[in-house]
Amino acid sequence: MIRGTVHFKIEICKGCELCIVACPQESLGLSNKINLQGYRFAELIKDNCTGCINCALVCPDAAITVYREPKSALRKSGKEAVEVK
Amino acid sequence: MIRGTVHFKIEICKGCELCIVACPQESLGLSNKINLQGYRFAELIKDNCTGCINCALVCPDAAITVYREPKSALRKSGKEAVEVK
Amino acid sequence: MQINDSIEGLELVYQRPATLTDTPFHYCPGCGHGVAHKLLMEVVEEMGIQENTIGVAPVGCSVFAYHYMNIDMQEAAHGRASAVATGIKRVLPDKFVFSYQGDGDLAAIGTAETIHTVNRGENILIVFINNGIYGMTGGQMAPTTLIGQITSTSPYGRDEKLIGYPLKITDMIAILPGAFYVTRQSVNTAGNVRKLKKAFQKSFEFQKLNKGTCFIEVVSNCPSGWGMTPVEANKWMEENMFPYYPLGDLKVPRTEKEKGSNNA
Amino acid sequence: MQINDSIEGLELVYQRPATLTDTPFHYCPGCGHGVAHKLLMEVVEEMGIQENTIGVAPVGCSVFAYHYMNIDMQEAAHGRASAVATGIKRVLPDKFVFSYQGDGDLAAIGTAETIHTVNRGENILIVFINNGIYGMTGGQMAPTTLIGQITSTSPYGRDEKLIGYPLKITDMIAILPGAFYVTRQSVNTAGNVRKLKKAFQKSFEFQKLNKGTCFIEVVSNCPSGWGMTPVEANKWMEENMFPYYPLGDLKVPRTEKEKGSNNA
Amino acid sequence: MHKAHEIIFAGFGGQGVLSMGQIIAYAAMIEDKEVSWMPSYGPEMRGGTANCTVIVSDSKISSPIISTFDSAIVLNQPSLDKFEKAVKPGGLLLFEESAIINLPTRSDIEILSIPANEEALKLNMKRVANMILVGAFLEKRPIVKIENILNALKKVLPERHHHLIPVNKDALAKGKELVNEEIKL
Amino acid sequence: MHKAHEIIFAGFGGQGVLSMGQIIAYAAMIEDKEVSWMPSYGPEMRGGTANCTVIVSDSKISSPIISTFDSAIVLNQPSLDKFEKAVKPGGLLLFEESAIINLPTRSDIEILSIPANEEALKLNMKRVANMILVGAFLEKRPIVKIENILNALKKVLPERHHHLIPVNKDALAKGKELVNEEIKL
Amino acid sequence: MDQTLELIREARLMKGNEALAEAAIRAGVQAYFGYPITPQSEILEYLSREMPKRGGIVLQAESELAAINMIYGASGAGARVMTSSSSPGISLMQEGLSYIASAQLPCLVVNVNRGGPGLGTIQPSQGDYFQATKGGGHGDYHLIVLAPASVQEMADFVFDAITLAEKYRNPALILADGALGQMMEKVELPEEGSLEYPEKSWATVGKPKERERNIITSLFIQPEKMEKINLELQEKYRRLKEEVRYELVSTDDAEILMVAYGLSARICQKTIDLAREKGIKLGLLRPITLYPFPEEAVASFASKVDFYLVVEMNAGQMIEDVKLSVNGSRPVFHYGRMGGMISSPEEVLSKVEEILETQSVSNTSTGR
Amino acid sequence: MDQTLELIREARLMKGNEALAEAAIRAGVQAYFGYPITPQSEILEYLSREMPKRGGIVLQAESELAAINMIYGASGAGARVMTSSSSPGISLMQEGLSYIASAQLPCLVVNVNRGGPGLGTIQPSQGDYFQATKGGGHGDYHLIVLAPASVQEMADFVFDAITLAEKYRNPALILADGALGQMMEKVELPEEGSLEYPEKSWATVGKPKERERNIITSLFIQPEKMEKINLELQEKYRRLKEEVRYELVSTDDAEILMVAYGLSARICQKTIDLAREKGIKLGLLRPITLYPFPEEAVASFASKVDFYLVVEMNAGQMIEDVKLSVNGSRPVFHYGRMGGMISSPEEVLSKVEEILETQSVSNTSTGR
Ligand SMILES: Cc1ncc(C[n+]2csc(CCOP(=O)(O)OP(=O)(O)O)c2C)c(N)n1
Ligand SMILES: Cc1ncc(C[n+]2csc(CCOP(=O)(O)OP(=O)(O)O)c2C)c(N)n1
Ligand code: SF4
Ligand code: SF4
Ligand code: SF4
Ligand code: SF4
Ligand code: SF4
Ligand code: SF4
Ligand SMILES: [Mg+2]
Ligand SMILES: [Mg+2]
Repeated sequence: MIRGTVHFKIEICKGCELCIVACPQESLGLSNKINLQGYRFAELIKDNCTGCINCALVCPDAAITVYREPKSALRKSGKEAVEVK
Repeated sequence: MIRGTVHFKIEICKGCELCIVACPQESLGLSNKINLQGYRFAELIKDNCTGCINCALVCPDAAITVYREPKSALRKSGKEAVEVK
Repeated sequence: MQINDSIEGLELVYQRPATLTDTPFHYCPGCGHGVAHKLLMEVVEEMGIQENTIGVAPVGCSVFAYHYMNIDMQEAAHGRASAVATGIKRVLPDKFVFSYQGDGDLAAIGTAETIHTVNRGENILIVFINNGIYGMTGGQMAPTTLIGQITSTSPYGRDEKLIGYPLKITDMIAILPGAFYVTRQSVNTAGNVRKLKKAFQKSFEFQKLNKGTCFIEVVSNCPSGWGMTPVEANKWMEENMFPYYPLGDLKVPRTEKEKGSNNA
Repeated sequence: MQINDSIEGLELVYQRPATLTDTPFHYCPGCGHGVAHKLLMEVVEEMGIQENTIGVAPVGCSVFAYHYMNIDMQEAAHGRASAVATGIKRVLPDKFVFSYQGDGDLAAIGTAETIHTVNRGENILIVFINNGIYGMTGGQMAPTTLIGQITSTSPYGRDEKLIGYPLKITDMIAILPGAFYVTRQSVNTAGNVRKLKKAFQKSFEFQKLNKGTCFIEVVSNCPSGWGMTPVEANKWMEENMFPYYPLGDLKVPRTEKEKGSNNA
Repeated sequence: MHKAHEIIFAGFGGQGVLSMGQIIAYAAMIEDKEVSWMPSYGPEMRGGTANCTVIVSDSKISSPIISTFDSAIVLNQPSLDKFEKAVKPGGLLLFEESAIINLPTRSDIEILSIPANEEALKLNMKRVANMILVGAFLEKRPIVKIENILNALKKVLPERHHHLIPVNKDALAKGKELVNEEIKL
Repeated sequence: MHKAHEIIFAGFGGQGVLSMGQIIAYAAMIEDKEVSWMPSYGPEMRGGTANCTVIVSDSKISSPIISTFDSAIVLNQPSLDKFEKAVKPGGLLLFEESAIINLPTRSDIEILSIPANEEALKLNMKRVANMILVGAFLEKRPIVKIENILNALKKVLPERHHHLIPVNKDALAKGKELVNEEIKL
Repeated sequence: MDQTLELIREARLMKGNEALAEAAIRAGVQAYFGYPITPQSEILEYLSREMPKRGGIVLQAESELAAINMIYGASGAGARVMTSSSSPGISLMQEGLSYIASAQLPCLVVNVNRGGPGLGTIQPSQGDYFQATKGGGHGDYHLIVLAPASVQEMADFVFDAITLAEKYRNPALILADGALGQMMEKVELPEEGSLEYPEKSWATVGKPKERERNIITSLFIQPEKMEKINLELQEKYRRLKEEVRYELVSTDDAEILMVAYGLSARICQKTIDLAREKGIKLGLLRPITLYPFPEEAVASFASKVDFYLVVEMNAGQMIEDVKLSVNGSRPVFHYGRMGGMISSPEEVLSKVEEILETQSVSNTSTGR
Repeated sequence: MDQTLELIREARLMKGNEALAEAAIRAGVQAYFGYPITPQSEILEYLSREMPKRGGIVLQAESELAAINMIYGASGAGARVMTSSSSPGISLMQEGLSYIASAQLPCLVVNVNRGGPGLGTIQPSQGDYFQATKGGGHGDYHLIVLAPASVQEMADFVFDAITLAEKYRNPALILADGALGQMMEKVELPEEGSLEYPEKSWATVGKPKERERNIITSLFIQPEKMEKINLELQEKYRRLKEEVRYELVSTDDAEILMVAYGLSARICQKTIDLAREKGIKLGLLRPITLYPFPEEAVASFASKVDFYLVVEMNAGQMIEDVKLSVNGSRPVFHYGRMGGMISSPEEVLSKVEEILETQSVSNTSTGR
């Protein structure tokens, strides 16, 4: 499996949970903490992120940055992904 | 042939000639006289009107009254015509 | 020539309807507005609904319709006739209400009102006189002006690249569920006049049954605006307007269709 | 739980586009406006047209789009975005111009402007966010509100007998010759987001080629107006909006069709 | 000649009433007079009358909108009915003969009936009937010189229509002639 | 008690801030006081804060729009950030404990932190958190009687919701209790 | 919102918008046509809930333009009708209002004024005074304009406005502001059905055989006729002066007269209290009818007060009517905040004090 | 019409509408958006013929509402733009005008005023003075308003209006009337290209990397910000006073001052001649800018004349500005015809004489 990870801009996350339901790996959950806006924000809750960017695509607040393993074998498709975003 | 005739309200006729072209009998023409509005008005120029009401239907100024022979044989269809106008 | 126009022994088969006032139309010679007025009022007379019919005519050559139609009427602001008619019909749901609008009025400035009135299925009749031009203001381009047609604001002919194609608003209307009966008729021949009259009749019958909006486009002429004689104008209309705006029903109630309407 | 979110050895594959400013969206949690904004700006970034793109956002929840989109923008009066965009495009024909309008804006008060802009084939992109409600003003019924849907002005559910059926304005738009590319997309899943983005891309490409109006309906949500959580709202949208507003292309340029678009 | 001359030209649209006024105004402008030309406008034109008023004056013109006239040139019955009473006492009323059924009745003004249509047909140019009327009018009220009408036409008509100037000249002359005939009666 | 008491209730939409204000205003009306209730309104509500101001007064109220307050009841961080400075010196700032990350810093006002959400969960009624805050507030500033809050609820809630009155009563009591605990600290 | 609904059921603590809407039903409004806009959407929302239950017609139009023309149609058909909007929406109604005024149709229009120009803000403002009183549409016409200053008056003036509109066959406008629409206050609602329906023999309800057809129009192509219509209108506006209404507060011994309407008048009431504590004898004249403007009442103070201060939530609009009334016999000053800002009683008082200072200086120097 | 076309080719005897249209091209108007309406359709028609040949943009909009918003867009994008209409169409533009004024966009709007209210007549009128000068749309804003009185000025003022609009970033309105639009007079047209295009750094033309994005908006949801915008606007209106323009006719020895603009002013000029023949010393002040109004100039005659007479083609609108200027120091009277009627010089003179009579009576009785 491809290894990936996500970073959240937690200050702008609104805890809508759309990324959570969009993640095929069920890697995401809501934090018990709240941010300055008063929202419980999203966070990675499992170590199985593949960097598929689904969560980032559906995030209405553009709060997610996604990183992925640049396996030489996967490089090409990885590039593609960047282009399609 | 059924006998009919037409009367014109010449004061409101505008001489548009639409009745003239609509008449299948070519019974109509423009007068050489003008009415108070300054228009040459339409008039019957032949004795062959059948009372088909075509001229009256297309007259934009509702200036034409049509009469027709109430032949007993034709009475029914004559009535119809009244209804359809 | 001495012509016999005596009515002795003859019977009256056609006369100006009593629902028209005696005021002569101010329309230009040969103008289709007159024919449409006359037919509408004939139907009102024959259906015996003069007392229950309220008409709305907005700005356009027919703005003075209330001088001619012997019924209660309202004059509406340019483009707003169907909103005005909506207002009337909502408070007087048992009356017959129609609007009578030009192409500039209905398809340009009044587009939103037209579409939403039909979309709501307001139970009224909309009469849409499409003469491809702004008659009243002296012959400017209308949304329905044909490609290449010269008007005072399309002096080089309507250019679809600059201003788009003639708007077939009736086709758009027809796809709205609120539209119950949509047809396109004309005024040029006795046959077409009969069909148009039939369409008026049906529309009022449907209105009585609360069926929704009836919408009748009347492809008409504007001899003055087009710079033609009436006879030339009708010919031009047949040759140029009819191909682009083909006559016939665009939407007929199912039962009607099944009955096999003899319309267009 | 200790989660490894180190990026060591990983490569950046997705980030907030630089064409968005740093200002956080004021939209409610889960609102589809955010997704649409983001995608539009991604496309502007990727196509390198930030310097040549001018956006128009009218009143509606997205009225503050100019706080977020890092391009020259104009705020328009309610309903008039496409007229404003027309004004811009006519004087700057080489720039990319888009309007970004809600359903109240585009399909109610702005109906006339919408239809005539498309009919003229204005060479712009119209983005139409259909969330079936007036979001900004607090959840009133929109022309696109579904039958039975409860809003603050349809408290007993939208009743087609009183106010008509939800208006499929995109279907009406599609029959206009001025419309070059008309599609209906959504924002609910990663797959749909990709398709929507593709639609934005194509539209700008067509605009570059002066093809006419591109019109993209985005079936979207309004968790606040609908009184649901974002997750519920997306589900409700899939179950109720999609059947009435089916996603997919309504009008694709011939060559596109022949090439066999993988869209919808 | 008066300090200012106020004229109305009235008939159907299409009879050239607006251009009659314009050409006189233009000629007066060539003569360095102050002029104003004001058309009737709007929906009353539908199937009705068109008219224009012209003021030619030696001094600045205040209101271009006037309701009484020194001269009226009338080309159809409705216009006659409407404007006969608007001619100032001692003024001139000139009308196209064939267009009028009910003749004017005033006795305090000068009335001229000009068979312009008939004469135009004779000249084989139906469209110059209005120029015959202009010729007649100017013979009666020489507020501008005929040669300046022709100069105006030269300036105003595009090159390709300059061949029409001679027939217009003839029409003007015919108008003058008709007036003098008339007077002889 | 002041002649007039001016309060702001602020938090997210959905937290019941508007109804907190309304119920107090209604109770004051029962006590024949002059009241006004004024909500924030419009698009700033989108994803942001909602608030309302209430004035309870013995005499006629002039402007319902005020910018400083005798008391502020705050249910989220943005509201705290915005309204802390608007409390009049000597005034009261009461906030929901779990909603606040950055605590208020003023020393010239009375500040109370109430764990209303936590206690509401204990009462098994998440929605009465706001009533706990009302109870706490009224304990500190008894501008209306608790019983009139209950009377107000009775009048205001439709019959079918009257079963909720007891739990609201409990919530009000809990609020009072929390204040006194707090004070004990 | 739910809670609001429940609270208002008792109809005692109500939002201004809702009190107005409920009053409209009680005043026998038969049809409402409108379009949402903050800060008055509650009117449409309230009526959407209540009208169907109570036999009235409510229709959300596709725009304000459509709404005002539906009003034209329905009023012309004899119904008691109403619409409401806020500033930009009212601007869109200007053509329609001019038509309605010209066709002499009674109707009630409510403008819950927000801060402009343009899209502006949704906060309260009095920036639409000119538009309301001078006629924002084309031609010489006037609306009857009433300015409430409390939730109670939001309800009461519906009755007054309709009565005047029908008596004079003229559109009436209630000019409120966002605060009056949004705030809740105690309100006692007028009795339902207390307002009789006048005979409307001119309405287009279908022409019976025995009468001439009725025509609703504003088109009189002959200027002679159109001038007659205008003279009729002007004559009506003269008669309307009898309907002038205003309120006086602490004017008996006032040395300075404030003139303010609506929310501004409430603020000025507080200013009076503050001023009198300092010994400044302030009074207030609150115009209730903005058109007809209480010019005589305003003028009558010229001999009693040192100067006038007009307080508005705008850049200075009603001040023109005050100046026209005072006609130079006393100085007239203005204090106003704009764009949704509301002045405080203290600010107004400072302005008074500032004028007093400069006045006393100029008094000494000019002897005025 | 054909003949008209040919006549104007020489560009010496032209209709007001056509002279204005030709002047617009010569003044470098880059885009025109408009909708037909009598009595100004010739502007659109002329530009439809000429703009394509001369590289400009002309677009017949689907309505006046669309037109004014196209103007907003195109002006925001930096172009020199123009629209025109007549009274009902101008009413439909009120929301748009308020937006344009608030967003501070320069543009030229032409109102060829016809008789109202409502559909009214198409004959000339000055019934839209209030709408033009006080702001028919919502909120505190003003248009720059110029009033031509001849075909020559119909052309000239296009240049002035555009210059002012761009200098102050404010919409400018030319307020003419149907007669000025329709009549032909001798006209000398200004040189093409003489008006420079100013730098418009604020325009939305696409954001280069090195600058912040440009935003055209009138939305400032925080009232504090909206008030700032308003203060900016008010400050601009104060500066605008420098641009006041007016014309004086026979005022040197005048004992009575008429104030009139546009066509009414021409009529008054004739009245002066008639009056002076009778020994009545009439003078005329003709405001050329209706906003800013020449209040100082008007006031300056208070010490010289016995009274003022405002002559308008309406029920009395500019009279308010005259009264506000004179501020009670002299009586101000009004004479006006309405609904498309035009007063004759003789009528105006009768009015003067009538006032003289009553004045001399009241002079004796009140000693004023
Ligand atoms: C708001 C407004 N804009 C423009 C006009 C001018 N106007 C009157 S009728 C008309 C168009 C007439 O065309 P159409 O509706 O096609 O009717 P027709 O005269 O051709 O029958 C226009 C533009 C107006 N009266 N009001
Ligand atoms: C002329 C006018 N009418 C009404 C409004 C109030 N208004 C602002 S946005 C809006 C509708 C918003 O709905 P939509 O266009 O669907 O956008 P959304 O907020 O749902 O994204 C309305 C009615 C206004 N600003 N201007
Ligand atoms: S990138 Fe894919 S796998 Fe990783 S968290 Fe997002 S959705 Fe889940
Ligand atoms: S989708 Fe975005 S805003 Fe929503 S919870 Fe996830 S990160 Fe936060
Ligand atoms: S009734 Fe028929 S036959 Fe007779 S004139 Fe008319 S069209 Fe001709
Ligand atoms: S159709 Fe009618 S108006 Fe035309 S010529 Fe015949 S009778 Fe006259
Ligand atoms: S202008 Fe055209 S539409 Fe109008 S009356 Fe004349 S012919 Fe008919
Ligand atoms: S109200 Fe609806 S559309 Fe507006 S921001 Fe909130 S969720 Fe989005
Ligand atoms: Mg037409
Ligand atoms: Mg929406």
